[in-house]
Amino acid sequence: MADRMDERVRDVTIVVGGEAGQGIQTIEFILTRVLKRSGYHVFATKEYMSRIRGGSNSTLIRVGSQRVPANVDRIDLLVPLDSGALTHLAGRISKDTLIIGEKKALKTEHNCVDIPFAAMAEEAGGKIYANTVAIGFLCGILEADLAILENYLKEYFGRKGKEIVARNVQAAGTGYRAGGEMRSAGRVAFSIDRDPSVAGNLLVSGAEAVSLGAISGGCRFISSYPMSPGTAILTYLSRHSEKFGIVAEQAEDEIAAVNMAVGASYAGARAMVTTSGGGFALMEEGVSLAGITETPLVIHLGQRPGPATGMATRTEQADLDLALYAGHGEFPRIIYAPGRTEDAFVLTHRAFNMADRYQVPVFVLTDQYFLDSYYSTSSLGDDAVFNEDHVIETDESYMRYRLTEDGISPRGVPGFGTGLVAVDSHEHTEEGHITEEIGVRNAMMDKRMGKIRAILADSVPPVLTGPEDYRVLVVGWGSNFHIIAEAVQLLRKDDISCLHFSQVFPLPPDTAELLDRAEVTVVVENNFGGQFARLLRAHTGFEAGHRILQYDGRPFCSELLARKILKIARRN
Amino acid sequence: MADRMDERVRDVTIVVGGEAGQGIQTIEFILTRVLKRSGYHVFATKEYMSRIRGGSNSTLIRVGSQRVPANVDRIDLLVPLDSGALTHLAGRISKDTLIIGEKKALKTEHNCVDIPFAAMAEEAGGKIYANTVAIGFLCGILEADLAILENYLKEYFGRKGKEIVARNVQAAGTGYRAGGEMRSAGRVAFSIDRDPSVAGNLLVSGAEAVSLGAISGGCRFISSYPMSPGTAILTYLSRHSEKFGIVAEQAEDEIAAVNMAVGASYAGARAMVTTSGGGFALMEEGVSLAGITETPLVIHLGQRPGPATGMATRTEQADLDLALYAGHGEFPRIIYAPGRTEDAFVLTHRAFNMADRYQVPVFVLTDQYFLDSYYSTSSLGDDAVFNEDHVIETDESYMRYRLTEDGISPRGVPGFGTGLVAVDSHEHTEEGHITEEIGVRNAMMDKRMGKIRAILADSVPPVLTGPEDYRVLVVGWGSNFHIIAEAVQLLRKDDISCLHFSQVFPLPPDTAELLDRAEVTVVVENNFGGQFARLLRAHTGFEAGHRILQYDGRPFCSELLARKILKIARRN
Amino acid sequence: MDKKTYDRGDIEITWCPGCGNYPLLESLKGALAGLGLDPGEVVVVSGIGQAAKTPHYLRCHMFNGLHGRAVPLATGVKAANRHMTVLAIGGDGDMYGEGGNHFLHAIRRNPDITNLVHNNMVYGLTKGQASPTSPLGMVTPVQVHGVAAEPINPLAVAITVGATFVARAFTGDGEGTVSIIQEAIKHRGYALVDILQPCVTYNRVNTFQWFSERTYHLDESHDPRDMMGALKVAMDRERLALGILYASPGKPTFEDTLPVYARSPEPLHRRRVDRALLGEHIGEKI
Amino acid sequence: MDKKTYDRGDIEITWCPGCGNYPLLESLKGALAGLGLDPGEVVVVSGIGQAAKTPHYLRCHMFNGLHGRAVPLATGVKAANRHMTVLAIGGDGDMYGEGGNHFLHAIRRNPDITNLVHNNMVYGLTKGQASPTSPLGMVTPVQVHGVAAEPINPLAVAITVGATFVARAFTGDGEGTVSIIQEAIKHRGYALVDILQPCVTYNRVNTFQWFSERTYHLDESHDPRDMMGALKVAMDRERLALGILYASPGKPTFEDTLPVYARSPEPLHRRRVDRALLGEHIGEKI
Ligand SMILES: Cc1ncc(C[n+]2csc(CCOP(=O)(O)OP(=O)(O)O)c2C)c(N)n1
Ligand SMILES: Cc1ncc(C[n+]2csc(CCOP(=O)(O)OP(=O)(O)O)c2C)c(N)n1
Ligand code: SF4
Ligand code: SF4
Ligand SMILES: [Mg+2]
Ligand SMILES: [Mg+2]
Repeated sequence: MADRMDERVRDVTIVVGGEAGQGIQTIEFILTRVLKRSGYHVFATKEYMSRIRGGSNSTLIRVGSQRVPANVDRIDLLVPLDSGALTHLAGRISKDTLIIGEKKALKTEHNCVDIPFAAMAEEAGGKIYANTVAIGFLCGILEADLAILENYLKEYFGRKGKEIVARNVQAAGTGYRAGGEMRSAGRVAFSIDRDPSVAGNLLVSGAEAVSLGAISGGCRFISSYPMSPGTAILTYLSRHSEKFGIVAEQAEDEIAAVNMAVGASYAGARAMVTTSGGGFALMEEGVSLAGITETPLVIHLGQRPGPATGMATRTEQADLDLALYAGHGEFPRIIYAPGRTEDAFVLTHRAFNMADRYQVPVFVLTDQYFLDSYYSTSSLGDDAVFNEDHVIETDESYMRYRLTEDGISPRGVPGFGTGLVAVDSHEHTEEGHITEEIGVRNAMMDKRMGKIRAILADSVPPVLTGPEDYRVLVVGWGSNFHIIAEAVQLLRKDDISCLHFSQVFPLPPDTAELLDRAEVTVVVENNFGGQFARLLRAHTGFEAGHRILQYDGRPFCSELLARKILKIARRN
Repeated sequence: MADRMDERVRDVTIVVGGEAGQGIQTIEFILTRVLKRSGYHVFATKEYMSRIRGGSNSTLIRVGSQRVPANVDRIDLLVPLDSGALTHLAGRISKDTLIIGEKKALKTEHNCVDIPFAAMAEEAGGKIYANTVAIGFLCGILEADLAILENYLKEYFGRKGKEIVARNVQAAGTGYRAGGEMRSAGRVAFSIDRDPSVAGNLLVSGAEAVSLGAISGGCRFISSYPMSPGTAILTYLSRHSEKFGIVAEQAEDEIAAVNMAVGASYAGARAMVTTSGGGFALMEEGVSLAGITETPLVIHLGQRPGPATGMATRTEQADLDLALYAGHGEFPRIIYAPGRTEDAFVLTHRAFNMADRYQVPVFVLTDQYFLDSYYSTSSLGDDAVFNEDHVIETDESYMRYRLTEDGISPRGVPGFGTGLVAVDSHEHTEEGHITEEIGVRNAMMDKRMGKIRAILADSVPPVLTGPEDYRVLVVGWGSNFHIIAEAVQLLRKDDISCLHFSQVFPLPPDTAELLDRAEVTVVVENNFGGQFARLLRAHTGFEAGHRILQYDGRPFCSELLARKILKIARRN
Repeated sequence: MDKKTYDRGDIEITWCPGCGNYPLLESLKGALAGLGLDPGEVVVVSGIGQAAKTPHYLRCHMFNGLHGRAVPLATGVKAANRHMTVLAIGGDGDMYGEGGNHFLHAIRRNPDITNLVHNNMVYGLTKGQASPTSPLGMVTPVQVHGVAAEPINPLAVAITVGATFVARAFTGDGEGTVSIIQEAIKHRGYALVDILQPCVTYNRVNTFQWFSERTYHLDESHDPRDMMGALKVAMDRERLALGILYASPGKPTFEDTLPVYARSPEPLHRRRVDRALLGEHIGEKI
Repeated sequence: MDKKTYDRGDIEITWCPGCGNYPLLESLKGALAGLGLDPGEVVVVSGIGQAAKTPHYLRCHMFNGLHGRAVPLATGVKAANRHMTVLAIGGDGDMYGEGGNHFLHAIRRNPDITNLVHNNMVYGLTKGQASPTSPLGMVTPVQVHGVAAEPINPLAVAITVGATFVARAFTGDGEGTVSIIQEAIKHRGYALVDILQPCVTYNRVNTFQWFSERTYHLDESHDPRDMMGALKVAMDRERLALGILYASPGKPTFEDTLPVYARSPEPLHRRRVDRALLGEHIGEKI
């Protein structure tokens, strides 16, 4: 395994911990933006309790010369806003961790640089500026650009008035100088190269990428019921509903949400819902409705640990099976599980096109870790996407379920053309009316299920990272993309590659071939059962030799994962 | 394949067809009971449209010297109550089918014996007795005992008064003589031996067997929302709720139903719900609740064709995946899919014991065909079952989720003992209170999921019919038991056996070994996707070479299935 | 317009002979044709049940959805295309049982849809179980000891939740039903019409005669703008008023409150993504 | 009994400082202890939300279930064991949003449970979206243009659906809350207590002061047996009455109507299958 100190030169991991309501979010927000504008690659992710105030939460910020968008266990710099943060993060504090804060208040025996943020803040006008001092300090230690910091603070606090701005600038400066001094004193050993082009990068979270992909995909209707972590998409589309012409409705429950969306889609509006496992369970009958009526529907399912309420603000990948088999009866579906924010944008966009093209429900399967993480990226790929138009103008002979060669019946909507659009949740005739006739039933089942063939041919292939002639293949899906990639990269072995699936169903055509080529296969999943490994086995017959599973509600950490992979690689 | 005429000697298939409301059910009811009491083995199954009056329905009755409890395609004797029945059943009428009825009214070109039921009924007092004439006629042709028929009519119509009884007896007699004459004239070639012991057999439908199994299993609470074909269990338990001390509540929706049942079970009442796919989809969040809270729950899921409303009164086996992966998050479950009425009784009983023993949701997975069919059987096996008692009296140190070796925490209920019983839908501590702590989460997940091991050791093995040293193995599950068994029996090959699973999840331990022994494997399922075949592959790696699938809403027919199996057996 | 415009021609209707749904269907056709609505501008959404089969017997756009879910589905249709006249049809079980939550919240949301409830006080299609409007004591295959739960009073509930159009009709009164349905369709906002409909097969209590004996027509003396007055009429379970109990026009509809329609009434399916605007927006993430 | 009996001891309570749930919790403990109820005879069931965390802070039996589903769950508990005192607790979103259908039908069914709704007029736990009781115009992260749907009036709805105990309390009035909860528990049948509870974090409209200014106590002049009178008080959205708006004892409860309790009140978990009776019954199938 690669030398950790060596890594450290290229990137630093900062963790800020404290109670909900203490301002961790603000620190993260400002710091990542200022560092990015200063030319550093940044990555941030958070973990938090299911409560509004108190408790102990933390945010992890990685700053590097290159993109390092993966969760890690190690903490280089820890900024605890209260002593609870030290208890909360105890397991992750090592001898290499530098704790920054008021030593006396923190009462820690670890490596601690005594920086009296509160006292320094008082100078600037009050304790309330302590967080800004900390921001300044971190910028100083990392050699961020002070002018950029100051400008950003002006932008950020602008509407609060000049005095507030001035005090924040002062507090930041105090911190910045202290950070610089510590750096000069040689207490830290980073040397992170700046890349001026990063300044123009985007900072987009997984949740924003899904939301923007939806807007880009022509989403005109979202109806949902709040549920973490799915709510973020509803919130985003609501906030921008006027700008982009979207109906964003909070339904009375998830059942109403999915049925409203199906109704809107029937009437021609590209429609979606967003939810999490428990809410989705309630939508399943509606998904089955979309299935038999062949009404396009995009479902964003943000996973969190179950069963039932489970751990409401944590992460897990345990609802793949749920999405895969949701709804009674049999009908085709597509499931995307993006691994990178860019994928989330492109695949959510694509979800709307595919839903319309094949008239099927399409899932975008994410999780809390993915939605709440973000990193610097040059583009979302929004130039490469365009919206297909699959709605036809009907004439009087129109039949909604006309049997065609490829199983796709031209889709009309009420009020566009002279035809009538009849849609039915029962088995139905070509005209869309209820039937129990055997021949029609068989024809309609064959038509619907037959679409899977075309969908397969229209697959998003898995992404292979590493050498083509791998001996060991580490397989992942969804939010694990970067974590697995970094883990394998840390190992610096030329016989280990990673294969990441962002289309998890149907499995892309070349899946079996790619898996068969490996001598040793390791499937990495954030769940108990190894659901993706089972899916691979059920559909390709391939049994993964090894599975690395984690189901404690936390994402993998790349360096810990690297060790587990190495162990398997060495033994096999 | 065996000679059909030869089969015919041993059993006769009668089909009565007509509109809903024309009295098919009464004919079936009386005829099967009289024939059974006369010493014949009987089997009856029905198919009907989703409407209350009109349309075209039919009932199939098989009468034999031996048990023949499987659906067939062929019709030996057809009694059409209207001409619509001939159109409806056209595909199944062959040159060997004898149509019985008023030739003029039926306008058929097929082999028809002109029996003017209506006119004969007028003699007895009115057209209304036509069905009784038909019953008499069929009894006559089959040489049932006239005295038994007369007695049964007295019993059946008793509360309608003497005159009605007398007229029915007269009508039956008229029919009986006509049937006898036809028989004497040599127009039919059956020779069905009577078995006096059959007279004492039970006639129990699948729905009744499940209901009786529930009563026997100590069910004290059923809350459900009507949905075909699940309703039958609610109706049965409601009807006998006073006798057996059961709370039977029709809920406002399926969500209320499952939550009420979980509440009742928490309080110590053995509880169940009954529904079909669409209703079950709405219950999934509640199933997940039962999963994490480890509250015993029995779910009867009567399958019908989907997606969505599908074909409400038809049959399918397409909700295996739904049951298997229902509910968000991961938790253990057991799924029984009885193949024989006796199994339905014993396994439903067992479902309650297992739910209590392992504190998990247990499914009884049936379908419309299974629930609506019945046949003569000597016993339900009710002598062999007994109820376990897994509820403990608590003391003050009681903790609902105490970590134990085998993962099973002694189960207390409120008000029994001095302990407090705290139960939580979040991840929870041993005390039952919300937690997000990693160690506790892992311990609780391991505890819950670990129960699968013990459950596996406590499996219901699959039933092998046929030689042990099979070359071809025909695999089935659920309602297909008898159909597959008869199909294979018809083939009279000493290298073909059938393997039937009534515990479909977890797969019994010896599954892989049994499958591996076959050269050729054929999985027979009433669905499109081959869900059980996929389950076998996902969990054992075994890929069935062949699948025979049917998804038109109708059950398999044993002789048609036999041909398909033979084709595969010959070619491989 | 001839009401034949709404005939689907030679189709089979699967209701029982004598069912109250037949005259209801005729009233509905009459109401739609009478308003001069082209079938191409009418979308009839339904749930599952005998009543919910109605759209299959009408020549216009239709969506036969899930049991209990016609109202949210219709809400989505209307929100996506304001030009359509949208009706949500179903039975008493459909709308007040399985769909009870949507009933409450659709009223609050006030989409411009017409909600017709064929209230036969029983579950017809599933063979005679009690519905939320079944009378106390009615014996059914499930309620073997008689219905024990208080029947719901949908009209009174609708008024207290803030519905702006609440009416009751009776299939025995064809003309009245036509005109009430027409008023309901003309009303801007959610309009509830609870239609007493005898089920000849499963409801032996609330028969045609039972309804005939208990119903009466509201006359001029009734002020449909007086909420408490309307509530009083609605609360009367002995004498069942036919007509418009409550109507308070002028409240903004759900669609009125949607910013998508602030600038244009164009149906959503006609709109295209403004890629320049999106590009600009994404640019703000730098 | 000392209300400390209901303390769970040294546990962390995860509500925000200043939240109205704290005094409410104290009132609830006071009410339970004041009635002399042993924690072993009390089962507190809840949904999901801030309010729904309550049972974790009480020393008695508890079932923290699913969002929106506390009421059917509590109904099941009570039906299985009549000896227990059963409360169903949750927020306004829990009970009137996700759980709206159960709210309607529990009232009809009339189980002997007490339904406490912590009405903070907002979704607390999910960070400030509108709830069914949020006032028109309130701006939230989802209702960015302000709440457009008419807030529900739970008390009025409960009365029209036939609830036999309907009350309103306010966390600012600890004593009143204690006594109302006690009356609700003592009432045989479904009892609704809507409790005005300020959310200091997400509801900047309906603050403690806002509630204080608009609430008043019902006095003797109010007759809680007069349904139309109670309805009138409930319909008043300007002045919010505190106290028992409506109480009409004597109606049979759900459990009263269950044949299982006709002969014995024994909890269901104590009962064993009568195998002889079953054998006889099966014998009838010959
Ligand atoms: C989710 C779901 N639950 C249950 C059913 C079964 N079901 C179909 S219609 C119906 C009730 C019919 O009663 P009602 O709505 O009053 O209509 P009616 O037949 O009386 O016109 C039920 C329970 C279903 N289709 N879907
Ligand atoms: C099925 C389901 N949908 C959504 C959620 C997410 N959720 C948790 S609490 C809550 C609403 C909380 O509001 P309220 O009930 O008013 O309680 P409060 O937090 O205000 O006390 C929601 C939507 C959930 N847990 N389950
Ligand atoms: S069952 Fe009742 S409601 Fe249904 S069609 Fe027959 S008469 Fe009409
Ligand atoms: S968010 Fe509101 S309701 Fe929730 S704990 Fe905080 S103040 Fe109380
Ligand atoms: Mg009805
Ligand atoms: Mg609230």
